[in-house]
Amino acid sequence: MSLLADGVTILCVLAGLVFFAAGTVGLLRFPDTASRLHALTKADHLGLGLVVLGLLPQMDSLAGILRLLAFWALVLLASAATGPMIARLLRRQGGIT
Amino acid sequence: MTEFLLAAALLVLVTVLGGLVRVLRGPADADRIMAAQLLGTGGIAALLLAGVAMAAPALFDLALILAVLAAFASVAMARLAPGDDPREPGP
Amino acid sequence: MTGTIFGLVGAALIGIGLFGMLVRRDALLRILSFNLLGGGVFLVFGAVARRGAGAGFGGDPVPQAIILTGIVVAFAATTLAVALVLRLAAAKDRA
Amino acid sequence: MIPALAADGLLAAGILALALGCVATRRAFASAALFIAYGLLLALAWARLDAPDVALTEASIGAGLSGVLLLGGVRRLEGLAEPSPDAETGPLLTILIGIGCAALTVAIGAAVLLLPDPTPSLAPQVAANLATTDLGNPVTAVLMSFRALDTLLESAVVLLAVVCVWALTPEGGWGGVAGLRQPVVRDGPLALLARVLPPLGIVIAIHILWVGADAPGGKFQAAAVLAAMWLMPWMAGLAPAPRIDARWLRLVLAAGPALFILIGLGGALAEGAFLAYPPGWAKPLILAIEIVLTASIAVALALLVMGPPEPPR
Repeated sequence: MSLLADGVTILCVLAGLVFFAAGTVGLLRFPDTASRLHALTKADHLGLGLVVLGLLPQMDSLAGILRLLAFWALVLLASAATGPMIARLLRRQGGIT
Repeated sequence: MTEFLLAAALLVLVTVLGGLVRVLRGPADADRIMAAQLLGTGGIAALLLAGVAMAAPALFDLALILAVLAAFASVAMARLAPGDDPREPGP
Repeated sequence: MTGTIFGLVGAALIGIGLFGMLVRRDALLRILSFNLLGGGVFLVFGAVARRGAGAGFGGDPVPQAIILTGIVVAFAATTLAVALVLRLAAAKDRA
Repeated sequence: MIPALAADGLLAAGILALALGCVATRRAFASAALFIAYGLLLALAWARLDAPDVALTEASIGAGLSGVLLLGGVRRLEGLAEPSPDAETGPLLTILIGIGCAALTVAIGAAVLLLPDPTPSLAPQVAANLATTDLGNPVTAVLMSFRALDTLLESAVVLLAVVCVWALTPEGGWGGVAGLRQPVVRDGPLALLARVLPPLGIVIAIHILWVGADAPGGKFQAAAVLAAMWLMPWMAGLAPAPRIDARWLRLVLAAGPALFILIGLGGALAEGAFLAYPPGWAKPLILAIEIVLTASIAVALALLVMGPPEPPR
């Protein structure tokens, strides 16, 4: 059981790391700001989501699980709200034509 | 397991710190806001990983504050950036 | 080791903050530099606190509490400075 | 050992790069954005220094509120006529100042390296006396019991700052609504977040305040989160700022320091020393002060970010 839980943790956290790395690479390498915004939102949602998912089996109480999920919800909410705001800012500043 | 989680926390830190280049160079204000946001998310992920690895609930609380304040700061950055008019409907 | 590293970072921040305060002419950037300087002072003090770890604590709690107080007071001073700058600019604007 | 060292080195490099960027960037908005990112990393550095209470304070006040204050200042300055900028510092002077600052850094760095290890510490005394306060968090014990006078004066300083900021009200604005009037945003992402985030944030603030007795956390951090949760709908125009001559506002602002002083005077009568807590009463009294002081400081912090009232145009 513990072995299975640890396996899930390792897999999910590794996948999360890949998304964080992808987000950074996208942020650094994509040519224009709009596509960088695209890359960033993926890293935010999926990177942290997978890390949270991976940590769930390590929790020994329901409260801990709910708390972890709350983090994800919070970041998801913030990222979902700021994404359009950044896009609008970009358009007004002339980044997207 | 502890070592794996700590190493993962370190790796998250490495990747999001790479994004610092974007905060420093821009060029657009939006780039800086995004990179700061990624730094916040990465910081939260690193704190969660380290918090579970070291069984330190204090790190969870720090991550919680970081999540709320990062959301607040990102919104403020997008709202207060020059040229933004909040009355205009979103895209 | 951690204490030494961040103590040195604090020393560097003091230098960077002072440089910004003296060289930049934009009033808001000077206030910001003052905050960098303050952060450096707190970090040096934090390094002292870390060296004072003992009795089961990760650091000496007395300097930590004083740093915490200092951050709040620095924020209060910053708000006053920003308000002064804005008032000054508004006065010039009207003149 | 090696990963810890690598994490410290990375954080140190990131903090220094962002600080240099803050000072070197041409545009004020970019500097303020860098400052927020810098505060984020500094909070992680405090966590590495085993100072979680300071980390929470830095994240909430240092990065969050200060950053937003500076952003707001930048934004408001843009709306005003450009004050004739002073000439930029000349290259020779810049180099001289740079050399001076570098020398200062080297001197302080040397002092850090020459610190005795371990330094003289009050940690044993705190540990020995922690039981008398019934608190589990040594930093809260220092703030509320061993050095309570400092904390009382600090809450007075915050109140004084509010008074000073209000004193900068332009002619004809006195008694008006604090800060600039924010345009109302009824829908869109800003309005959504301004409605959904505050309830969550208030729960988190209460949690941080409550655990503060025994774990890292406490009134300043909780107050900063509460202030941010008020500023959020304020920025969206959904929660108008209060009039600064409102009686309830002044009552809330003064309640925390006033209760602190009253309990301190009570200690002087009962125990013969100002701010001494009667045995067995330390924890309930400290909690009472913390709760009321949280409300006062939260309102004060929010008002400080909003700024003085503007006269009607």
